[in-house]
Amino acid sequence: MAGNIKKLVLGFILLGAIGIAPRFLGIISLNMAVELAIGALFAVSLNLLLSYTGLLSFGHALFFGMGAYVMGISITYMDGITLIPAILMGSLAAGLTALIFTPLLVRVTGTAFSMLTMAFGQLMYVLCIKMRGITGGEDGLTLFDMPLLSVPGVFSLDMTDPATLYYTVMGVVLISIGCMWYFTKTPLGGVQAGIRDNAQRVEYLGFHVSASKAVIFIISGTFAGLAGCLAAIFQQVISVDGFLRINVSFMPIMAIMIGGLGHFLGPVIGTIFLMFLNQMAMRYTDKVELVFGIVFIMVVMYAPYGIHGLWVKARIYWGIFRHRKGALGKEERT
Amino acid sequence: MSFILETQDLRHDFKGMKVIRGVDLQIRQGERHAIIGPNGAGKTTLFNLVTGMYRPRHGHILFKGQDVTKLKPYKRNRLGMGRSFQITSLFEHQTVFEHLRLGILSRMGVRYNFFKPMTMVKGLTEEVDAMLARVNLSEYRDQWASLLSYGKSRALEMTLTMATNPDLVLLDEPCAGMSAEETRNAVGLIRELTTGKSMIIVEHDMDVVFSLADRVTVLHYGKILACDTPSEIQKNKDVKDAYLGHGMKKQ
Amino acid sequence: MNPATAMYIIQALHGLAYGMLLFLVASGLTLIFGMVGILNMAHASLFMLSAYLCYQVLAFTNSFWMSLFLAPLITACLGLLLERFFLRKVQAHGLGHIAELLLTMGISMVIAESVKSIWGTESLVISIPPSLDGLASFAGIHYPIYRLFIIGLSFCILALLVTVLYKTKLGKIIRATASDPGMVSILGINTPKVFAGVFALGAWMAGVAGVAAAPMLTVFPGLADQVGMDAFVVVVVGGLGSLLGAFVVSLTLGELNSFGVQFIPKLAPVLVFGFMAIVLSLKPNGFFGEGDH
Amino acid sequence: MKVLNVKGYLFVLTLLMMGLIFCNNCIAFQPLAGDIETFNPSFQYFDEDADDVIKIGLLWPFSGPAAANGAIYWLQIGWAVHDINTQGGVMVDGKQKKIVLIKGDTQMEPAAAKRAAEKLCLQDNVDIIMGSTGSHIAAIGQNVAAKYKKIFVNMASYSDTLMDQDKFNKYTFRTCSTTSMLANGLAHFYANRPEKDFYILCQDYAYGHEFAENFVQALAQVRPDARIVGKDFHPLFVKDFAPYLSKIQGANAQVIITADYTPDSNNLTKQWDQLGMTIPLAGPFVLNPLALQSIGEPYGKGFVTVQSCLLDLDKPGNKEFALAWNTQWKRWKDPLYSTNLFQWTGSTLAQATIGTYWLMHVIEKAGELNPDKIVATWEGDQTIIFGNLYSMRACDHQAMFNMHVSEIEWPNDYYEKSAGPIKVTAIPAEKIVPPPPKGLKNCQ
Repeated sequence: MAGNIKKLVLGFILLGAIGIAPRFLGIISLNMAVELAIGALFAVSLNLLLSYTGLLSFGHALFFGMGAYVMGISITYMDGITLIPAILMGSLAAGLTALIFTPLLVRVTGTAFSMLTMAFGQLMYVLCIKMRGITGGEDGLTLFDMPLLSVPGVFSLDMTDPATLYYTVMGVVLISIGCMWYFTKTPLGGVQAGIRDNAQRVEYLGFHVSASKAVIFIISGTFAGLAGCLAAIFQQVISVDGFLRINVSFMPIMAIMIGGLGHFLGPVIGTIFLMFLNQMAMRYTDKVELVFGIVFIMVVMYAPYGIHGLWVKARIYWGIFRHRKGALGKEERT
Repeated sequence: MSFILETQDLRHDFKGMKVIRGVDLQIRQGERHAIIGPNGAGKTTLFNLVTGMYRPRHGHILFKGQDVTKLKPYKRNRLGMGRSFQITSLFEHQTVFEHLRLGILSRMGVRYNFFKPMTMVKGLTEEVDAMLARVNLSEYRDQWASLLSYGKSRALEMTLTMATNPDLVLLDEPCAGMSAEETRNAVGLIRELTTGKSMIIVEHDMDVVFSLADRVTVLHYGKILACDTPSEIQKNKDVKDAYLGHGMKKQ
Repeated sequence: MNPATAMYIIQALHGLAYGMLLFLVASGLTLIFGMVGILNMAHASLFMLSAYLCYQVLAFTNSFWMSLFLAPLITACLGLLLERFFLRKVQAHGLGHIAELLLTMGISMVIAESVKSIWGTESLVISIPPSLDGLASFAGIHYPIYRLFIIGLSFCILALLVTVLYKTKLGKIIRATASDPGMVSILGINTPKVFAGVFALGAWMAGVAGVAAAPMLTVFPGLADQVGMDAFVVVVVGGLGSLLGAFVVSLTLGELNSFGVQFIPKLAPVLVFGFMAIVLSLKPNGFFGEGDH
Repeated sequence: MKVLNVKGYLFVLTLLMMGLIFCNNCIAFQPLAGDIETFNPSFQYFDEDADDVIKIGLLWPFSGPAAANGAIYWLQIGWAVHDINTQGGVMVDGKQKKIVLIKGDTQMEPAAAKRAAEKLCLQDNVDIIMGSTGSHIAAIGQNVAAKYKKIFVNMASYSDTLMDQDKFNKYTFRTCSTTSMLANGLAHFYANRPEKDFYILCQDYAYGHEFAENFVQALAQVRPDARIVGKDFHPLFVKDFAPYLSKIQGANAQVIITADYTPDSNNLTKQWDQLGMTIPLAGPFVLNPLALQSIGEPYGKGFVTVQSCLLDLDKPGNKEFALAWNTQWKRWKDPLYSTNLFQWTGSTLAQATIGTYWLMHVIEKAGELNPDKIVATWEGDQTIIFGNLYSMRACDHQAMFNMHVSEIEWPNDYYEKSAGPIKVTAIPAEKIVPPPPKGLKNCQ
């Protein structure tokens, strides 16, 4: 119980910090926070598949990009549309894409799953370039005239204002991550964890593994699409390079690995770390990739469960250390 | 008499190697039925055919009078067929409690709900705890399954199978690798859990077989050699040949 | 000769040349996967590194044959070191392919940056060796000798590989280790050594491909990604770990590429990944894949 | 002692006064008048915190897979900045101010580009932003710059649509050519040539398609009897061009028109040679000494190249620049800059140098760094740099200048192991510059 209260207090402090941050941060830091939040949402949506269902997707950018492109296209070609329906269309389209692909994807696991998702992701990438009439090809779609995020007569927010964007994105991301966390606590979330550990056994307990996987896949895809929509609003340019390239799929995997596989908030930690690393590396050297490469190698070699794993290890060692100290103390006293 | 499970001329092969060569098995409602046979007789394959892991090349499987030959395992489970695994098949990163919770969820038919947290599903926690108490696993409630002793994890394996409340239970060598005492406990547990249910058990330990089973089927080279009460089987000459003669010749 | 027939023959040869080059890269990758279960993302980087080494050896000795001998040797040694000091340790973590993926990706990044620091970012000048320059003519068709050389070289290596794997005792050990390392290890064979050897062999083949490709393609820091993606597709579609699959799909991809350009150029960019998506949708483990690793 | 001091003081004062009077004329910088011999692109350091400087942010990929591209622009702009700084700087607000370059690393990724642009605008507080390779990156750059009222000078992105109704803003200028200018220039060159059967082979993405379309259109106007015997768009970064080339051989073309850039152009050239082809390549990037050197004699003789400037080496101004450049690059030892590529002073390697000189002229004319003043001064501005006339179209901020096309020859005086331009045709700007985009307010 005490642990729960501690967590609750910590959560409120964090929430408060996020709330008052714009008072202290400049536009650059604010935008960085926005980018971070979007990256974290994307990574958490992937983590739902990776850490909680044991499926490694190499093509999650597909949903990220789908969300962004559908939102962008609806804004570009539908006059007078406001942001809320556009975002909804974007995320639902991503979910729908997931639904379309699931019949093929649920049949496979392990490496085959990774490869198939990669194939679909790459296929979408080349298709998007090919359909330049709609998608603008490599130039992409520009959303410099960003519509307002508004419900007529109730409120209306200007997404080009950094602070407004910050609060909106933070709100959406926190709620979404909260939803996903909640999801892991529901019966389907339980089934999902079972599938990760032992799909066959779950099947023999009377659960339809493929259908459960499909639902999870669709949920994950929808949130990835939502992250894509937010990224598009933030960047105002939707391009294949920024949304569909294979690197876009790899980044959240890195974030999960670095944050800690198997932990719900691992990807959030990982995203923060990667961003920080990128900034530091860029400040001191042109060889950013070299730094990244070495960090990846170090992580895999010496901290296979990422930062969270290191933290757990540190706590164990700390416990042993305290225990010994306590024992020593007792010995001295006696 | 009504049969809960019936197979009709079941045949199966792996890459041309015939493993099951026409099996007609009949399991009566409420009986404890054992399947024995020398190594390579096709016991496990028959098991996997019945539970739906493989689809037979030929023949039919009737469960409660319904043809389930083409049904997926989860559907057979929902009809009331449960199975345990020879090699303990649990969830590595989950507690004992979470294991049984999954089983009970399935029994309650809560399968796709992602709106209600599990703590708020009515009666779920209570049922799990009751079940834990019944099989004396309460003290391990919040322990990871991968940290249990062998005997306890086998017990969990069987309990998990029973958590979905099946009418027919298929146990695949539940006592393999156990010490004498562990085996005694396991047999007790099986008796306790399968009261009033039908059961098929594959087992090498003849003591277990003859103390548990109402009837015994002997499988040899993918065919049924004999099917009778334990005492009759013990007297059966063909069975003796199959077990001993086979062994003699080899030596 | 009839120009249409000549076109078919020439395009088929183009497809064969590129397909065989691809096979050289992909076979090493699939061999390593089949043996050690590692999807080596740094494989293409070794290929690229070998092309750069070819340039360096050429600069010192001015002999293409010398570089064809030396560069793959260095690459193989590097592969050996990678296996011994990195991959083997990571495999012990038991995190599965995601850890190896991250590790090999890190290695490929380090190789790419090192190459940039040493040789710069511009493309290198590597010409076709004079002895292999020019066109060969037969029945009115003119075809570059160097491309024929690549086809021949690849077939030689394929023959060598098949002989070693299927005709020698060493091959028997290798195949046995791939299917059941535990059993083989009980029989008194040093399985880690076999793994390392196969890894080095795979790296050596990437090295040979790198040297062979250097005069034909452009050697620049993006070469790894350029060829790596295709090799990856080949291995995945052919079935992870299947040498036959890699061979068949390399040739298919090569021919698909050249005849695709000839007849359906508009679909050329979609062809490779479309092919991959379709095959994997129908056969998730690839053409010749066996189950899941 | 006292007397002497006063005298000395007076003397210094007089000198200073005289200096100030002359300054207005003598301090204005001249291209190549500075101490260019001390320039080395690998060793450029700037004091970002210094006062009274002109801060310029460079928005290019300086790390990641496209870092080579950033390095080339770092060199080009660094050249002009070094030249100007060693002359004392640029006269602004009555003072001579030195130029400081600050890198904004886009990593060729939109998100990183936006971050970098914002950092330049808000944290480094630059006066001007230059950029940016990749039209999607340039679009982000010019949008962010306009938001914070900074001048954005596009020196590297050719896409015609970058300055259209949707994307144009008054703080953005383009000093490089557009894709259509290159294509039109090449088409006009073929107006008076014997070849009339063309095969188009371009990259399958916006730039390649834009180039092909414009070329076909312009060719139809100036050469009605010309035929396009085939058209292929290949994916980016093709490994093997042989299938394309064999197809072209079968199509009886006389010229292959290609807008490809590296690495595609290099691969194309090499494999063109391997197949023993004789149909010449023509396009903006076919003159690449590295590729031409690797195919051996006669090093690409007969290819046709189109560039915005600097081809004509007999032209006064141009010649001095080429000479200075060519003595200089051989001194650089960094593998980034020491390859033969850098003997090529064609427009791809020096258009940003020219753009930088031009921008600094404009700033001197404006006399202050106020962006609105710079915009007003630059609109309609005309200047001559290295013997070529550049003018800025007021309504859509597109630079206008002549295109230069040449069939390259070997041997020549300039390149050792590569064909080079000898006889250069200048295509006048009015023939090739596209009309201003429709829908722009200023242009009606």
